[in-house]
Amino acid sequence: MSKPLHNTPMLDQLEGGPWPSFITGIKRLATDEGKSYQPMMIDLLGQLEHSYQTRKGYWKGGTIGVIGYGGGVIPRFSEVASQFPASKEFHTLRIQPPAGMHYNTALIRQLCDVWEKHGSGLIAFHGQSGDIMFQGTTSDNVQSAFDELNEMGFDLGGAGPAVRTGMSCVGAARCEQSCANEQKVLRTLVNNFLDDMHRPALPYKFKFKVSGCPNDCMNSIERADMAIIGTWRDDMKVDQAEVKTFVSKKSRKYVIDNVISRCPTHALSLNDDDSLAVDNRNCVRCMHCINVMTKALSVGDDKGITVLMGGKRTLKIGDLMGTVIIPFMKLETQADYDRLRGIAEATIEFFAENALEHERTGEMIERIGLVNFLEGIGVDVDPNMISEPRQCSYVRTDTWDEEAEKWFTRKAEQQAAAT
Amino acid sequence: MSKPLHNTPMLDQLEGGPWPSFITGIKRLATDEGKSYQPMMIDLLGQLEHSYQTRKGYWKGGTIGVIGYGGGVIPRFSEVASQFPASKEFHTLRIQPPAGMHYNTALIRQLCDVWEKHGSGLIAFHGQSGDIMFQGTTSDNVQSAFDELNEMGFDLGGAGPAVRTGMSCVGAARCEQSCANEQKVLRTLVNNFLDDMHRPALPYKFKFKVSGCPNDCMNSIERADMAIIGTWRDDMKVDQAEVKTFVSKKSRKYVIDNVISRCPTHALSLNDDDSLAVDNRNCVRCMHCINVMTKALSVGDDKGITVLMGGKRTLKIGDLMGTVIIPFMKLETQADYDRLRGIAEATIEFFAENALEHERTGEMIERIGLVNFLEGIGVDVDPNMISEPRQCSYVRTDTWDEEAEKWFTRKAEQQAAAT
Amino acid sequence: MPPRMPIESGVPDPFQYMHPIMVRNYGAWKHHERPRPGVLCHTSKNGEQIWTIRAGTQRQMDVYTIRKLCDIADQYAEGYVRFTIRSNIEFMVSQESKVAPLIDKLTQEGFPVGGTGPSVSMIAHTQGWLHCDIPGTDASGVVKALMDELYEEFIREDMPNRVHITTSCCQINCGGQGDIAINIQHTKPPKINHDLVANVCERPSVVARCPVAAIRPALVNGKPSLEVDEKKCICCGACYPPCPPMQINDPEHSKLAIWVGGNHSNARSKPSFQKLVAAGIPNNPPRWPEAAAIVKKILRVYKEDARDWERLSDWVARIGWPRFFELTELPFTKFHIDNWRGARRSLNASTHIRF
Amino acid sequence: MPPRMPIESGVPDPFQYMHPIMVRNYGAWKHHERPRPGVLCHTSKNGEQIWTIRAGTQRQMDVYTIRKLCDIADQYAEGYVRFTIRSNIEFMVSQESKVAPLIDKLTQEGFPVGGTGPSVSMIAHTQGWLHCDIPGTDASGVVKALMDELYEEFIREDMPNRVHITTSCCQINCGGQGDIAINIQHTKPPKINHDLVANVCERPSVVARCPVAAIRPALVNGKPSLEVDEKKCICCGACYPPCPPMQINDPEHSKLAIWVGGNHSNARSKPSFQKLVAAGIPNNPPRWPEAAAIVKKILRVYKEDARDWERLSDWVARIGWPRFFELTELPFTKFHIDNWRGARRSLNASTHIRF
Ligand code: SRM
Ligand code: SRM
Ligand code: SRM
Ligand code: SRM
Ligand code: SF4
Ligand code: SF4
Ligand code: SF4
Ligand code: SF4
Ligand code: SF4
Ligand code: SF4
Ligand code: SF4
Ligand code: SF4
Repeated sequence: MSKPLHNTPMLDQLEGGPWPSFITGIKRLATDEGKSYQPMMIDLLGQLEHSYQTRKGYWKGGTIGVIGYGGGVIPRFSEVASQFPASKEFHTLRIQPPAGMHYNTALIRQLCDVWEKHGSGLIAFHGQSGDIMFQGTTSDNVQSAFDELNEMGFDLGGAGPAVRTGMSCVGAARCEQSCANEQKVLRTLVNNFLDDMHRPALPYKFKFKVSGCPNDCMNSIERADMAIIGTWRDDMKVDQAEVKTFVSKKSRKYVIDNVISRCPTHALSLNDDDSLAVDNRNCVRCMHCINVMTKALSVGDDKGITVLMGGKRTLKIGDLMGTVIIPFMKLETQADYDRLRGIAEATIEFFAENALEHERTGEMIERIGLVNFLEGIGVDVDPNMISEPRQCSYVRTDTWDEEAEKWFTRKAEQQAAAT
Repeated sequence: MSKPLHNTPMLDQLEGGPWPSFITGIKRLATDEGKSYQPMMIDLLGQLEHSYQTRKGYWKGGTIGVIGYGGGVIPRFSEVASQFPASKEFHTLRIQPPAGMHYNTALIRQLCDVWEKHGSGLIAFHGQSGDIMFQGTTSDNVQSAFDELNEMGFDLGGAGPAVRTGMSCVGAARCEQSCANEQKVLRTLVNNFLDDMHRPALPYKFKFKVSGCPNDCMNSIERADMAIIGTWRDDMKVDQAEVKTFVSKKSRKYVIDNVISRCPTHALSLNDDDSLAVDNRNCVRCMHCINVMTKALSVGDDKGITVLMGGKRTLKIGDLMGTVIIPFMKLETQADYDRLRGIAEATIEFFAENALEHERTGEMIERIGLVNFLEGIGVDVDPNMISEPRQCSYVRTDTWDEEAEKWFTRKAEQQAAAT
Repeated sequence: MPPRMPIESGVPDPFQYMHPIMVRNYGAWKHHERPRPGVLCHTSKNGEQIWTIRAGTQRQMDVYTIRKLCDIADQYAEGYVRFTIRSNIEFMVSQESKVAPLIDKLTQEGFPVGGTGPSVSMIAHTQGWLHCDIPGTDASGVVKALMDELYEEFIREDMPNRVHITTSCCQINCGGQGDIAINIQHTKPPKINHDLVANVCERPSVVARCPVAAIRPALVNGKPSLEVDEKKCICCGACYPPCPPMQINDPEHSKLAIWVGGNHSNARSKPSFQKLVAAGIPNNPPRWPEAAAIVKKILRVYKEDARDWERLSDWVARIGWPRFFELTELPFTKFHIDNWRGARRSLNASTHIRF
Repeated sequence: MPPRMPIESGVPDPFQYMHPIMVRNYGAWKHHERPRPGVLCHTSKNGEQIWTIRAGTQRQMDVYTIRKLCDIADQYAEGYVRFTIRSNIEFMVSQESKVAPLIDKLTQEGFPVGGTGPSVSMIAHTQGWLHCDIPGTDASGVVKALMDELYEEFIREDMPNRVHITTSCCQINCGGQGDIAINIQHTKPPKINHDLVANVCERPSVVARCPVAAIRPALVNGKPSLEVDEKKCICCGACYPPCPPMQINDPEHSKLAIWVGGNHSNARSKPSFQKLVAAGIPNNPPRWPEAAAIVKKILRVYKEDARDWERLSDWVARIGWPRFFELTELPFTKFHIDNWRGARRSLNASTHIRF
């Protein structure tokens, strides 16, 4: 045995218990006689135990990349390399998975082979932004690992002030709630900005996330600078026979207390004959009743998307949710997709020119005001963008008449277009 | 006729229509031959017509008061006295009405007599802060008018940076929802601060308002620096027979859609036998169901009050609602009332010492933070003061353990006191 | 003779003026009914009943009108009245039989009976040109003109829930929040009379009053005065009361704005502030027809579309603001998007959208 | 030889790796059922069905574990898998008969089957001491320790609604919002190694990063460095990534905090941010028992008290925060009262109080 294992009394305590243990996995690699990664994983365990003992981290950043790209690799150099020399470099490659994270076993085995050869043998499925994280390799091996993955059809994801790896839910592939072609939306958007992804030159990161319906399984409103969420415009579908079955199975009281009275806009009423009255005009497509009564209720046919912008986490003004920017748009024809791409382009262009360094889209909107942002990207104000109009009289309304005129003109145009 | 009436073509248009006309009333005074106020009212109409024609006001302030007091009179001098000399002075006396605005006709007639003699003959029942406003008299007559009213048992209200006239709802006098002795609360509080009312020396105004229940007919949460609102702690009373009568009269669907599903905390459920299940533990005493089913439901027996502080209108940071400061206290014994007065005293004292000039209590709380305010008035933090805990991790929690200890100690003391 | 010193008597004890049934049953009421609009009948736990008849007044009343009300109270009621927070007068009687004759008499004398239950009650009233030193419009006139238009809504109870309207004659807003509020909204910065500032205004306090720090001390024509950064100024008029030479009122540019959804009650949802729905409305005495038309339009769609017990704010919460603008045909503009403190909270951070 | 230039292929097309039933019925699903915890059965409009079996993983997997999962997929399923946003693996099969054997095999190999419906799914996972350059704690270890404790909650579906837990190993919070979030909360200002600042840190950008403007450039021992106003500093650690000499991590004073009620979904209420409920919790590897105990306590009372379909945030909205603190026996302190931007919105401006 080339190198003795470090004592890891604390880590060992993470091998018990019913949940799969990453320590057991890393130990397997550290005891993998003859494998190139074995020494690295032995020292990785040593450093990690040291962190557990001292309650501190010991990695620092640096600059490592692949030829042609400015980002996508997270470089890690050890601060305790004198004690744990074999893991002194432990860089991670962020690789974008197929949209929706679909794999067949052949593909996965191939990915394993690459990382067994060029890396640590440790892979995370997936990072919180959706990358496959090939965790831990040396500076020397970064390029060769990437080349092999790239040849397989895989590309680095984002890091630094760049367009980031995006995520889309399983959606249309296996979900009846899906109102969009999530993978297509994701690929249309992200693949349009590969230059901004691979050569980080934006003020800060920019993330796309795509959910097929308002359940928002991709957490897009809060975790994406641009969130695309499927929705529908016509009436939801009601199978009254299934409604009655559900009511008789669960009881009227159950349905009233758990479905009817939970509708956020009082759009549901249970009729005396146990059929359901839906006030579709006031339904906000929250999904609740549809989630509960999966067989009886389903989304409508006139599908499209809502776009929100500005979600992010804490830095520097506190967490932000995205704001509705496009209340509804159809996404069927190529022209529709082009329009969506155009909106993303205008947004990223405006962001690039107007955001301060290390300022996210949401923070920029907060600083300059939603109205200025909308003007910047060429989108008209719409009451669906707000939960409520202003509450404070501190506003200067000199140009009220002009602004009102814009609205009336727009409405007239819409009416003309509709007829 | 001593003096011709001015032409008032615009005001004349306010004499038509079904609603009682103040112009007709003022004209009656202006044509009241021989009355001391006649010339004043003639010119008042002239000035008012001039305002209507030019769309501008023509009063300015000044300093007028009564002996011994620093406030309570609103002085008005005309800027167009050259055109309308008889109304060159038009001061208003703010007089505090009996709590709840109860009158008998003898009293009202007496009030009229005073104002016929010393003033304009024009009285407003009441100002938005609850004063009887004796509108319009000369500098010379202010004192004599006041003296006569004061002898009758009436006192000036507040003006300027002072404790202001307060309001209490009709409440216990004629309302089944009343959970407090509103008039007593109002009198206890306001009459304790007459010095601060009559000799304005606070940073800014301070208003008390008292509502007997959460319907808040006195608009106290938003319009009072200190709002006292009746509530109850035990279960609401349900007369199930009346519930059934109501259900059979209105239909199950009506009751579900208008009562059950409107409860803000889902605390109501209609049983299959048309009786009502109330989850009193989660009822927030919003009053809705009680308001709708007046005969079937009523407030509980263990009554008390909630105190909120900091409500006000627009200046200078935008409108503020009051914040819960005392979630519940009993108000039965003299000691209870003393405690309430003590809270008001601590608050006004802290306000006097800590608010900036022209800064209301709510603005001060906003500036220094609720926690500092609570410490200043000696009230412990309580989760009922907030709708939700902090959302942002930007807080320094060094002394967490000490603060946690305070809570546990307090809870232990409460438990000990309870047993 | 030494001057008479005031008796600091404060708030008078109300029991001396209260109807005896109210005194006897103080704190012992059981339930109430509204036998017809404008009439309440309260029953006490002791079995006593009292009928209240509510009538509208013009608030600013001449002694003749007041005495007429007293005469009616003496002849048709029992000599006791009270006023509500909305300047309505209430007559209390012990017998149902007195209700109808009293109503007839009041109606005949021009006092509308109503304002109870789901009606449009009297508008909260401020001072305006009649008395205030800073008004941009009148108050009594606005109220009179509007109540003439809303007369039927006052005497009937056919709104979804009670409607409380307020007016304010300057942006200080003494009128408070309302289901509907008609308020002044200035649109041009103050015009400064520099000759007067030094004498009349305490400059540091004026500077301190400005919510957006648009005022700075300046020397104008060699005299200490104030300067306004007109790009920053939001035309709120807060500088005008402490410094009358900063004239904010303007016959043309002081406009009216309409706000909806203010709600003080805790019933159902928590109290809420009103929201801007229309601005740029001409301040048009003596009858303000443009403002009245918008108010009536809002009330009409509310009445048609809202459910029982929905206050205006509850109704809009259910149908959403986009539909509100659609139904009222009011324009939605950039001014509706809040940009004051905490404005982010007012943005739609969800897919909750109605189509 | 010129260097190989990358093929900028971006996001791969998923259809090439997708289960054929999913390809065939793409966009044509009709409804789904959960025959048992960990299993979804989706029926398409074409009448086809697909069974999904979901199992937990440790996310950071060695190639042996991954290949074992592939072996299982090949032998007991149909060679297709996908991963969820929570690092669960999903096996798709075309026949119900394959479900039970697959579950047995997974369970036998130590992969818990569950995480569907009203269960506690896998915890959202970050990097921690294993890889990040700024962590105050570990991530994989915290997740492993907690999932061991929540194993039964993962494999069963007996919570009121789905529970999504997150962790974050520094206050940057890569873990996102959660029904429950266990995050680092520093409690002492950064300790500055003044000798290094000049070489390592771009001082103006560090100054710009501080959310409370507590950092200013300074000369220390004659060298350009930075100074922190320790009274202002909120110990957020935002200065540490751009300036590693401003060491924020502290073995004792970097504590854990627990937040609840984050909700991304639009179901019922709009998405909501999580709220602080407990802080000052020791950062105690390798099993973080104090944090685990609080999480379990919260889950227990949620499970006992919440109604069907109430997410944690819905439940607390119904029962109120005072009761939450009462039931969980967590202390309520001044730190719970928000004082960040827009904090006023979080105060109780109503009489809505539960007794
Ligand atoms: C007389 C008065 C109190 C007073 O001391 O003067 C009063 C009296 C009653 N109010 Fe009120 N409210 C009075 C002003 C208010 C106000 C304040 C205001 O008008 O500016 C409010 C808060 C308004 C707001 O939210 O902006 C108010 C909100 C309520 C509510 C809550 C309504 C809701 O659903 O939001 C109720 C409950 C109800 O309607 O059943 C209520 C109920 C009542 C009841 C039914 C209470 C009772 O059981 O006797 C009283 C008869 C009301 C009626 O008109 O049918 N009262 N009530 C006030 C009459 C004003 C008027 O002349 O129109
Ligand atoms: C008379 C009255 C309106 C009415 O016609 O009913 C009134 C009239 C004035 N108010 Fe008011 N306010 C009146 C009730 C209110 C209310 C309503 C209330 O008390 O519930 C408010 C909103 C609640 C509040 O306190 O915030 C109110 C908020 C203001 C403010 C803004 C306060 C703020 O902090 O935002 C000012 C400005 C100031 O004080 O500097 C103000 C200032 C004024 C001044 C003194 C204007 C001035 O600075 O010269 C007005 C004198 C008019 C006059 O000629 O009589 N008035 N004022 C009300 C007092 C009558 C009475 O004593 O009964
Ligand atoms: C597989 C996955 C999407 C993916 O592409 O990876 C997914 C799949 C489904 N979600 Fe989800 N959700 C997934 C993450 C999420 C997330 C994000 C997260 O976990 O961080 C959310 C938002 C969480 C939040 O709000 O913080 C999410 C909020 C929902 C909801 C809304 C629940 C609610 O009432 O608030 C539903 C509706 C439901 O439960 O019926 C839902 C429903 C569903 C359904 C039932 C949709 C369907 O008809 O097929 C899917 C099966 C769920 C199940 O577990 O029973 N999914 N779902 C994700 C599985 C994660 C996991 O392994 O546990
Ligand atoms: C790897 C990953 C955590 C994980 O283990 O899954 C991660 C790790 C880091 N994040 Fe993150 N973030 C990761 C997803 C997220 C997410 C989740 C998401 O994308 O949905 C967020 C919250 C959403 C958002 O974008 O706001 C997130 C918010 C941040 C932030 C704060 C951004 C903000 O505006 O508040 C930073 C700080 C920064 O960028 O300066 C940050 C910075 C970092 C850095 C680069 C720390 C640093 O500045 O050196 C971490 C590198 C760790 C490492 O050694 O690999 N990370 N980070 C996730 C990316 C993996 C992937 O590509 O799939
Ligand atoms: S977001 Fe909607 S469409 Fe996508 S997986 Fe979740 S429930 Fe299905
Ligand atoms: S989807 Fe939501 S808003 Fe629409 S009816 Fe169902 S519960 Fe109500
Ligand atoms: S506030 Fe309550 S107690 Fe007072 S009058 Fe109104 S409903 Fe009655
Ligand atoms: S008073 Fe309000 S909170 Fe209480 S049960 Fe009735 S409707 Fe619900
Ligand atoms: S609203 Fe303005 S103008 Fe009207 S009374 Fe109040 S302070 Fe005067
Ligand atoms: S009008 Fe308002 S914003 Fe303009 S200068 Fe005066 S106080 Fe400032
Ligand atoms: S939460 Fe902080 S420590 Fe953890 S991975 Fe993200 S940046 Fe690194
Ligand atoms: S820890 Fe946060 S608050 Fe303190 S100096 Fe650094 S950035 Fe500023």
